[in-house]
Amino acid sequence: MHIMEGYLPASHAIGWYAVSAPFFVAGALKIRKIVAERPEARMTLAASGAFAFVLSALKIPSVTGSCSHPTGTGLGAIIFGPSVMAVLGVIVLLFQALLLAHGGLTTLGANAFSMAIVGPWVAWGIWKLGRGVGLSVAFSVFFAAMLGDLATYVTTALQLALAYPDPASGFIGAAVKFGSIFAFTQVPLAIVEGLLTVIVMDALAGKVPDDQKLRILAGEAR
Amino acid sequence: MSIASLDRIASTGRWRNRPLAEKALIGLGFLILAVTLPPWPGAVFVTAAMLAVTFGLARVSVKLWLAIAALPLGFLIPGSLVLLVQLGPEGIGLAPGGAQEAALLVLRALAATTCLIFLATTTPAADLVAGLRRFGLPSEIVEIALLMYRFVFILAEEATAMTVAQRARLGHSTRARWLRSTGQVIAALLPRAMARARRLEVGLAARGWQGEMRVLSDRARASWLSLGAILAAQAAVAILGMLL
Amino acid sequence: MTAILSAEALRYAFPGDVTALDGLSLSVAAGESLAILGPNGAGKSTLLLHLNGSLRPQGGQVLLGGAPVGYSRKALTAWRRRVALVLQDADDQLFAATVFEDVSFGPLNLGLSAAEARARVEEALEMLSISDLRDRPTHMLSGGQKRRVAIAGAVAMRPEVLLLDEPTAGLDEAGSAQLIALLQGLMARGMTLVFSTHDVELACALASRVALFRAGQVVGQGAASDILSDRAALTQVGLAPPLLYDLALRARDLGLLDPTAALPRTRAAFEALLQGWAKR
Amino acid sequence: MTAILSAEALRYAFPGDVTALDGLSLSVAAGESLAILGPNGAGKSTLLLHLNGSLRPQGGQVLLGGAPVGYSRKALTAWRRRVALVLQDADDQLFAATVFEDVSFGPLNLGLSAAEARARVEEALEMLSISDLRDRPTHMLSGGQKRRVAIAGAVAMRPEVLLLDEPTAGLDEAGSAQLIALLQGLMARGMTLVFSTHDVELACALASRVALFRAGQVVGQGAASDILSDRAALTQVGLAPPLLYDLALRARDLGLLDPTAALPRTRAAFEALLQGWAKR
Repeated sequence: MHIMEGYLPASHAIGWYAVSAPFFVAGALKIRKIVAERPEARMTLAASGAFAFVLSALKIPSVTGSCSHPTGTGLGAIIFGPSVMAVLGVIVLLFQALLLAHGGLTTLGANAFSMAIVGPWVAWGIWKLGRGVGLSVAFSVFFAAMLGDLATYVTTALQLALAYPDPASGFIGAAVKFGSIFAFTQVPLAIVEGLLTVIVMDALAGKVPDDQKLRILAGEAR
Repeated sequence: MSIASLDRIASTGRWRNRPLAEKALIGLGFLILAVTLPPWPGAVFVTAAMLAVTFGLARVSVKLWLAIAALPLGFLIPGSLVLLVQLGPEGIGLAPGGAQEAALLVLRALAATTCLIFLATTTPAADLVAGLRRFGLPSEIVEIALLMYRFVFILAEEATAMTVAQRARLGHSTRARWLRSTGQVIAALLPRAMARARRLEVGLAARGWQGEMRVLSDRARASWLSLGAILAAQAAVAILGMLL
Repeated sequence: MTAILSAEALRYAFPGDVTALDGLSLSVAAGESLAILGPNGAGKSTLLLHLNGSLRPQGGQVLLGGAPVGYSRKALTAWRRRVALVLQDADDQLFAATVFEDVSFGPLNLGLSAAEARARVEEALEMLSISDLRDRPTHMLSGGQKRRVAIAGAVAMRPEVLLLDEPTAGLDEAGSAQLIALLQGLMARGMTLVFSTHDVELACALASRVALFRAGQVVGQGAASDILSDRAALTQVGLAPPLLYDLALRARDLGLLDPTAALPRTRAAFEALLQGWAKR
Repeated sequence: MTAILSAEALRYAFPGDVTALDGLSLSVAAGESLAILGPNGAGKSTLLLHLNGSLRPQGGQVLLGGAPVGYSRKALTAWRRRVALVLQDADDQLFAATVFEDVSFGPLNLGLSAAEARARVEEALEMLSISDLRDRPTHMLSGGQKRRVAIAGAVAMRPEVLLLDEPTAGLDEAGSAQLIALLQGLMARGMTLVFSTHDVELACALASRVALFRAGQVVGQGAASDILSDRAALTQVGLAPPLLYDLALRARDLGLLDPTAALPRTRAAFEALLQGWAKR
């Protein structure tokens, strides 16, 4: 769930930019290093980001009949790792704002924190944890994607609650209010995203390995 | 709105070739005013100014504008209504002053949204991202973002074609089938994205690519006069917004 | 002649006001093979996407079996059961790991039992002469093979109408010839074909009727032999008659060919004419 | 005749033992237009990728101006300055936001000054007749326009040799004709062309010399008029002579055409023959 343009007061917008910035800078430094060693990593990273963008634009017919979309957070974090995802995620959010009017520029810092930082790190952590304790790939992927997704929504709700505390019950009450609108309704979607990510990872496992790349390169053998 | 729609509007619009600095200053300058001025009446002035520029000068179609605005409005309606209620010890009740707070929020968010849509409908995202170079963003990141922009349209087209093909074979007729089919599209898309990346690598290497992606720009330059005029207008809005 | 599928005054524009269909009307008769012929960008693919409900017209309507179609999920399912679509790029429509699995996608979505679906798949593989590829991974096929697998995937749903976007694009001579023969085989079994192309030679080889497209409108239609030998009509869409027709028309002008004689459609037919001229 | 670029006994297999080049040798002479003609999967694209160093042979070598090439970054840069490659899918080569910016990429990579690069870009846009597209976003171009922009990007580097993979694939008749005319214009300015195709008509229209490919080997080569009228040679790679040649050969067999007369390469030339026969 992207926070729309102008929804957050200026102080919060700036604050979230400040919170997200170190993650972005760390990811950017890492990418600079990768690109310095392998200039062609530019293409791979860009294609990965474009993939994440297109993924987020696929519509999910949700239970209530309205449409939502997968965040791709979990999938991206599992495949590309969370630090790179911080940068790719921010670029994706920027394009979502500019190409779809989804999210915004003043709220980019806040959205980046929930979607490009918290979500990927949670998903990646659960994925590592699941594999570590001997959970199967499918279950690890499922929980990573689902909980990464939920973490994103909960973070968004908390960010909103922080900006607009309830007059009577303060931050806690507001968190419940925003949570019930923007996070709890997303539980089925998070489950769907978990299932979807399992299907994707499963199908990917059967896809062409890297050694086929030249075959694709040559065009003719395509 | 499909991914390519807004970009097409920006790329074919009347303001396509106006200097980037002018459009960025208008959009971002008013955006800053929208979130910093007191919403009443500041945000109202910003909204009025932005709509005048968007429709009057840049001649963006009102119908398209409304279609684009539908998405943020879908967020704004529940996002502002929630301020009307409060959760107290005695349960849910009307929040005192909630109506006023919600109204101010709506004014501010609407003003900011008009700025965003102005930028999105007059300036291709690639131009804005390329402009970020001047703000000190490392060139590698800008290059990745620009390449991503290229790939986005290619991959979106492929994803659309795949979805059309699956629908034609009834792959989306139930929710379970939808889930399986969508998973297959995503899984098919990733290796194709990577293959594209590698082919582009070959294609650019053939053009003497050394690791840096420099191009000549042939864009119009903003005049100090027009930038000054924009700043003056924004200062006037700021003063009015604070005084009234 | 009853129209099995028809478009009435269809209008469609892409965002940014790019008109793709501009009040276009066209009927497809059961059992015919209709070529939608025109230059790139004339709206051919956009029409095909309307004919199976992948795009919804902004004006006008599509009729299926004489009745206006609906766009509810249920109506679309019933529609696509009868009208199948094969896209230009086969890579966009093969998803499963093997050929057999891929072709079974449609039949299984029809809700058929495994046994029935299997029978449909076998039949479709047979009809497209790819039974020997059944266990091959889809990504290891050649371009022509992929195209045939994609068509098999549509045929396995036993549609009444098969829509094909540029069916021979990218294929070499042998691949095209084989595909044309297979599509003629489908026609012989009663399948109605509608295909888009910018290639007059393909239209000549496969179509019984031709509709000429330009800028989102039909600017001429009729029996393939009439349209494809109509220089003026073809010229207005930026095309020329198939080479054999063109030469035969010229020969007719020069009095070498009887004005009532049929125009040669194959190299062999033209060679027969040459023999005639040699004997004079 | 000095070879500007040549391949000697090249071997290349893709992972999974798919042999693409099987001891292939071929020379390109300065100023010629060489068609690499063969069915899909014959190794045509793979050869082109070797001729500018995008792939490194597993056996044999490539010679540039008579000297074996190196594969260091420096050697590759020098090589690609002289030999440019245009891929089949223009989307694999275009990356910048506008046409002008994209075409400037190659010249800047050559280390030219901004002013010089600008002059090169203007020249290339002019040569490909796309000066009017200079400010257009690359992703909004039609297929034919993208192809011309990709070629302009290569031409702007002023290479000696231009390698083109299936230059007219996917283009309609008008688009192909335009591109062929533009490529002929480049030849007239002294550019050496090497292009792959499975289309005998394209080879007939554009090539001065033809090399026939099958299964990673050259199975025949010679002047275009000789090879393209050699039924036996073409048949062994699964092709037939261009239609006009085919009919003219048949006419020659029948005694309608003098055995020493040149075969007709255009419709107009064949029509002249028809006129002759009508007068008999």
